[in-house]
Amino acid sequence: MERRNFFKILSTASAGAVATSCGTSTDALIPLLVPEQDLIPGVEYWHPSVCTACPSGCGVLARVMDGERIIERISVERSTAGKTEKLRQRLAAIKKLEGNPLDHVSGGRLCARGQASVQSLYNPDRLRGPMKRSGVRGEATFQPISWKQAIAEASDQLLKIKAEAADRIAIVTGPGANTRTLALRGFAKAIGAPEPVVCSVASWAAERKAAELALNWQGLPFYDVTNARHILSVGADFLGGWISPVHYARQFGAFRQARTEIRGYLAHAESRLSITASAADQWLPLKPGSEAQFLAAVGRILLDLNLAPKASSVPAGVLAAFRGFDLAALIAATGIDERRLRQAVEQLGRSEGPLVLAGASSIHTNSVDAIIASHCVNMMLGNIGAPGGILPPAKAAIEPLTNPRFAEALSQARAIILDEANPLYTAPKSAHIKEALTKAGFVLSFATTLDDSAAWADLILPAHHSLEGELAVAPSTASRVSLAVGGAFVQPLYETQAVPATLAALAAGMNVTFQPATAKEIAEPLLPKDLPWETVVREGGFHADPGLPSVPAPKSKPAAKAVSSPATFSVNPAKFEGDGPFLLQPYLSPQLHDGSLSNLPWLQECPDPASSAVWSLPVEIDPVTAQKLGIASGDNVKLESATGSITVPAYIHPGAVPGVLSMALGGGHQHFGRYASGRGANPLEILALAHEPATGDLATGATRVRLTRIGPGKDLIQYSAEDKEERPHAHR
Amino acid sequence: MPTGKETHTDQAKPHRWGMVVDLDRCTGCEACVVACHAENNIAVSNPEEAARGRVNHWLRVDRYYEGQFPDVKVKYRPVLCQHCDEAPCEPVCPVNATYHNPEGLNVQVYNRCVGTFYCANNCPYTVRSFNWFDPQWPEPMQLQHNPDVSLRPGGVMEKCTFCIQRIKRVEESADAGSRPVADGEVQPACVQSCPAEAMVFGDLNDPDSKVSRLAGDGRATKLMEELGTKPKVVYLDRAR
Amino acid sequence: MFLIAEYRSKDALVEALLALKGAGLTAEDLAVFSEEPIEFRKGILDRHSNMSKAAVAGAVTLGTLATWFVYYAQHNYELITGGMPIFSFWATGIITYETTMLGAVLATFFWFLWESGLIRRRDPEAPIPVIGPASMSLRVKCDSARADSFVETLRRTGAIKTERRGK
Amino acid sequence: MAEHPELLPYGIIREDLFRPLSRAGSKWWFTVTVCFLLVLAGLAAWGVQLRDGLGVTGLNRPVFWGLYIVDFVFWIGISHAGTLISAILRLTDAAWRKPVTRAAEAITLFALMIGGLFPIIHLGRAWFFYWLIPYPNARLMWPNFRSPLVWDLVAILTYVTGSAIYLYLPLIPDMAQLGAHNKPWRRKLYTTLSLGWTGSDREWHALEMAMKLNAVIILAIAISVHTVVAWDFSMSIAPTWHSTMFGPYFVVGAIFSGIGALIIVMATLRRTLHLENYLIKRHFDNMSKLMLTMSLLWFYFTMSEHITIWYGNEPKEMGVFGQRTRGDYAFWFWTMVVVNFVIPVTLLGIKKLRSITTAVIASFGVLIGMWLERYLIVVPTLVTPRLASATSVYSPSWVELMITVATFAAMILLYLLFARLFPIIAVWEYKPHSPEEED
Repeated sequence: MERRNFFKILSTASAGAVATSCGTSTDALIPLLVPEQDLIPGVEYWHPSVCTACPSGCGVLARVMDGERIIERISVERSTAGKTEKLRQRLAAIKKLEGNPLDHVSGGRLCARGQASVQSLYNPDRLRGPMKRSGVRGEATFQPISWKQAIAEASDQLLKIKAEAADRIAIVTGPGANTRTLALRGFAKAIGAPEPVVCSVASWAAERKAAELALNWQGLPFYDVTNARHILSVGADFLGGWISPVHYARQFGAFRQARTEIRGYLAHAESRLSITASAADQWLPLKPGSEAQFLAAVGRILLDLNLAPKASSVPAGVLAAFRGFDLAALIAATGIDERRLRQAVEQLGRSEGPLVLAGASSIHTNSVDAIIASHCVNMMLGNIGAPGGILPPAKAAIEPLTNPRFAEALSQARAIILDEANPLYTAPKSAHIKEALTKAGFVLSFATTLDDSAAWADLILPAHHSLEGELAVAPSTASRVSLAVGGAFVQPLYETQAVPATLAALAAGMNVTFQPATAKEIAEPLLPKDLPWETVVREGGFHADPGLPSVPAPKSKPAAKAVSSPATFSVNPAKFEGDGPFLLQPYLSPQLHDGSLSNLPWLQECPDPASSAVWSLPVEIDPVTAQKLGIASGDNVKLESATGSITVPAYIHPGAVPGVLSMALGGGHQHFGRYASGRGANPLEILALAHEPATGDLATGATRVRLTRIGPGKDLIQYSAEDKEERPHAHR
Repeated sequence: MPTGKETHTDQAKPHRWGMVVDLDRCTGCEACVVACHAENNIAVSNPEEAARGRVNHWLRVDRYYEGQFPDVKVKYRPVLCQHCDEAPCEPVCPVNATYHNPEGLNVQVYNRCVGTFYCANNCPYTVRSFNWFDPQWPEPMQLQHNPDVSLRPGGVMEKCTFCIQRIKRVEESADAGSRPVADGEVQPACVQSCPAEAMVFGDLNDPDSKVSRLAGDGRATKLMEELGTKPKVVYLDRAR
Repeated sequence: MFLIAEYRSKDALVEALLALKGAGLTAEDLAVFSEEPIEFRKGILDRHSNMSKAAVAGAVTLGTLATWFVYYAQHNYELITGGMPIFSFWATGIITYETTMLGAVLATFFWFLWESGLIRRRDPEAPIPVIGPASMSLRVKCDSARADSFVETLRRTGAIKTERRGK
Repeated sequence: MAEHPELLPYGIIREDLFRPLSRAGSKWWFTVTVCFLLVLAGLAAWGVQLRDGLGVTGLNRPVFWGLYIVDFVFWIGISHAGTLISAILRLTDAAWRKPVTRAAEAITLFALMIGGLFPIIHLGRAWFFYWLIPYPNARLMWPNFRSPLVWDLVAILTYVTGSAIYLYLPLIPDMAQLGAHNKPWRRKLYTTLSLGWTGSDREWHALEMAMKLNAVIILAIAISVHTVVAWDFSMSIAPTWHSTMFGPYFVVGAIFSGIGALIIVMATLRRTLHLENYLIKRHFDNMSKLMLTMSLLWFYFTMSEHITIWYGNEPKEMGVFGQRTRGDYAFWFWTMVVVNFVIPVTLLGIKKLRSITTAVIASFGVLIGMWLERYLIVVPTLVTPRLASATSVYSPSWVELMITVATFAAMILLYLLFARLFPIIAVWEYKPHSPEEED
């Protein structure tokens, strides 16, 4: 542990002891809520919490110091009674988030999004209290309402619908696994509604499904990147938009340069020059959706070259399947030069510590096939459960919700409850979310900021920001049982309420018994005997030692069985909908993620790593196509699919795969505060309604589009417009 | 009559702060960029101003493309104030707003700055940014402000300080405990945040510090060293 | 006692000046007034000037002072910038040069004001002749005893008008 | 007769030259009003900038210097018209100078006043401009004398002082004459300013002595001032700015543009004040020859500046070179070459074409060309910084343009007022003398 971190934790640990002794030194910590009178200007307190900007579950430390804000209130002074007056209020404020060094996901580090999430706490567009729709639904006109009345109205409505058709209450949420989703699940059960559905393009359902099918593992496999020597990653932008960017970037740093004699080599196959591809030593530009074919070819070549030492551990049926592939057809499907591909595979096979890491940063209709193929290849290489290989996921402290079929759920819903989900933004137009929201009898949202979907709500019961309340998050990837917890240490800014408490109040209003589980209740059964809960709170969570009874042993045998079943292993070609000449490939923005962070100015102004765009996200077009269509960077272009069209600025990306139009998510919010509303366009909007069949997840990369130039535009704002380091200085 | 005295760099304190950026680890994720904003109260502009080139970053990640598809390479390089020993920005400031502090840091004194822009023009790394307007912080964004870092009014130049406030905090606490500052104890926000641990900060005067050892690595280069600016940021090139 | 004589030609004036000087008057006693400058050959009405010496003195003084001041100021608040020495004649040279020139300009100007008599107290007795275009006036300071003979000389040399003023 | 205005009867000369002081036509009032309004508009634009911040300009990262610095260098360049030219002519005792010197010296003073404002307008916090001045203060700070900007301050202050004195000295005898017959307020002004000038030989002698000395000193100052302005650029390590040649290059450019300004002023005065008998073709002819020389010199410098960059082929410098000669600024670069070299050399080099009209046309071209030259020195370098990622573009905002326009209006306004208050040609220098006396 680094020294600074050590001091930080020391200060946290010695809290109880000094809390009474005035606490002038930096060792002082006031437990839980910091009352104003105990704030000492210039003295910092560090409190553990959890980042919820994405579901990775990074443990963080929040730096709390004194702050001041202006509040308005109705004067009670006789002379000015009834008038609003402005008052200065001194309060404990969160100044900065840093990774919690004791946390095994963040390891004391934090990504851009995590750091910026403090801006969602202090976002000027946060809702100040419960809001009731005052106009036509969707018009986004609201008026404030008291909590009491809001809860009463909401429970009335829900009770009515529950009585008629409890199974048509749709609860839509995000992919996280935390106390909030747990409460939603419990509430759904208590009122007899179906289990909440997940609305997200980053729920990693394909990765989960493939692990289950191929290895019989529940949860997301843990790739031991640190100890690998040669990684071939396929389709997973694991340093940018994948399961746990901070965790994998940490591992990547160590993989590259932490060992004295060994430098990890990374080859990356993806249909986009992502930041992982940029960091890689070699980038193999795949045709979109050909990850499965590519991995099948990799397996086949390894077998052919006798570079699969543990081929014997692979079920015979699977080996036969690999040997039976038409290699030439597979290679042709990937679009990669054969010599280059063979070279890459040989390098992998000859390495002392090879690892294949596959994922679906862009989801195709055959993504599960691809990841299963990667597991098979790893099996051949002897990587399952081995150091530098794939480690089995630990039992999740909180089970994540996995049902991605939100469109179906919404389409027949009488009542809709939205929490941490923005289906109107995340789902394509073809999913008919707007119609579902119009048709539903009652729409309830727990949004903290008025977003696209909350604009359609009848009632908004704004939730606390995750930093304002107690919280426990199960990290999305962990090889040991772990839980990150955060306490409530700052006063909520506004009249908001934690979602579990709101749900409890609603349940009470509906005369239903429901008590949301607290972090402590979740954690206690998982804790070793010698680890008291107080320590967990102080350290911001726990990470169980291996060997504890709660850690399941790797089960590769049944996995092999699953793989050997021909029904679950085949290489299907990816299907694409529509008839345009280009493939649209929306991807998770390294800054704005899936668009849920678009209202944070720091992130809006953080240049996009590909195009250097700020406050705007362009569609990335390869130079050859651009020349053919006469498109220059900054021109406005129209992307047209079978279901709709969007107008976006173009960026001529020197590394774009020809025929693929990549576009980061984050633009095109209709309602999302002053920093995001009306900015840019949302590529998800025009996606065809295609699904990954094994998971039911929306296939984000399965839409064909047409591309036409509209004309010069001003929407592309680049921080740095120059792509080349050397300016031409021809001697003429 | 002015009487203030500042010590000469030659009688420097024991520290000489420097940074190493390992480009082999750097992924270009820009966590450092946001960390820098969060730590240093850097004003955020708006789309209109951004289009005019008024985005302020004390630390940016330069990205360059090399080659043609499919052999395209991307180079990311975090560029911050290099804290040059012979900083071109310093002598040109008529009001001594930028000068060399005793620990070798190139510091910007906002209160002295009148905004001649000369320093920014003379910075070969273009790492200085200017407050074109008085910064706006819509309520309650000001709650996030780091009280250790002053807010800059419109009309003054600003730049990376190596998080001098963090250096001071550590030095004060070390002084209070009568102990030396330990290696790695001072971490600027960017270094602290970097997930790949590509950035290392420390005392270049201490031959055993991590930063000194890395600066002696065979991959070590300095940006535009040929200009004689003697930067204190060392880049470790990507291994090929 | 002052005599004032008006001339229309430079030759006549020169003749008068020579005659007066021959009669024992010095250049101090004589003054010529005109609307435009009249140049005389050397030895007719010499005016001694120290202006160039004053200019050099002013230049050296201000230049030295400024250089010393810069030296003092930079050492008074020792700020190292860009690795440059606290005081360097390279960088200060410009300021030394400019202030030297400024010293010369100012010294010349004030010396001009002084030497021309514009800011000195004038003899309240001394009359100032009214001059017109193309006319020159000669003012002679003399004892009233010798005034008559001088008036005679002035008339002889071609003064078109003579006048006695004061006692 | 017009070939030798010195032979005019002195009375007529005096009447001709004093006449403009007592009579103002409607054109004068019209121009003064328009210029005054433009100056007001410029002040308002500056007010907006002071209120809102420098963000109202088109400046950005890394183009931190823009139109204001271009204007600054331009006006300081124009200021070289006067003092320098008049000093050279005085020292060489060129008799034809006489109707030209005061017009030129006035340009110097006004251009300096205007040019000297730009560094202040350009400041991020203009209200603290006095922090550059060394004086004991509460900040306990002295300025940094190593900064070229402090050199600038000292140099420009010296130059302003010198040229004000240089303009003032020969005005004294004229004002003494004007003091005799005029309206009361004017009489008071003239008698006060003439310091009780009597016209004694002692005064004349001191005046001529002072003028000679000042001419020498002012030459030394003028050259140094524009060199220091050039060093603002060449002391930095920005590509193409860091040039040893910038000092003389700027001085030549300054004299070049100064002559252009002077020719235009002379032609205007000749026309509006009916000075056809005084500012004769010979003056324009001589000025044209001077301008022709400077045009050739300018071309020589521009050429050697660029050929060395090209031959050296240093990437960063070539980036700027490319921007100038065939990039975004190519049109302006070649326009500059045409108006600064091709047109003057053709119009003024071919004897048949040389006339007052062509001299004026060439002068306008030179003014535009020299303004462009400064723009092409300041902006292309800044938009192509050493690290390509910081590359930017620059286009001035309405505030910058308004202030620029206002400074031209201010120049005209100041000149019009000056010409109404003081004889624009030194009357006393016009003593009638025979042409043989000329050297």
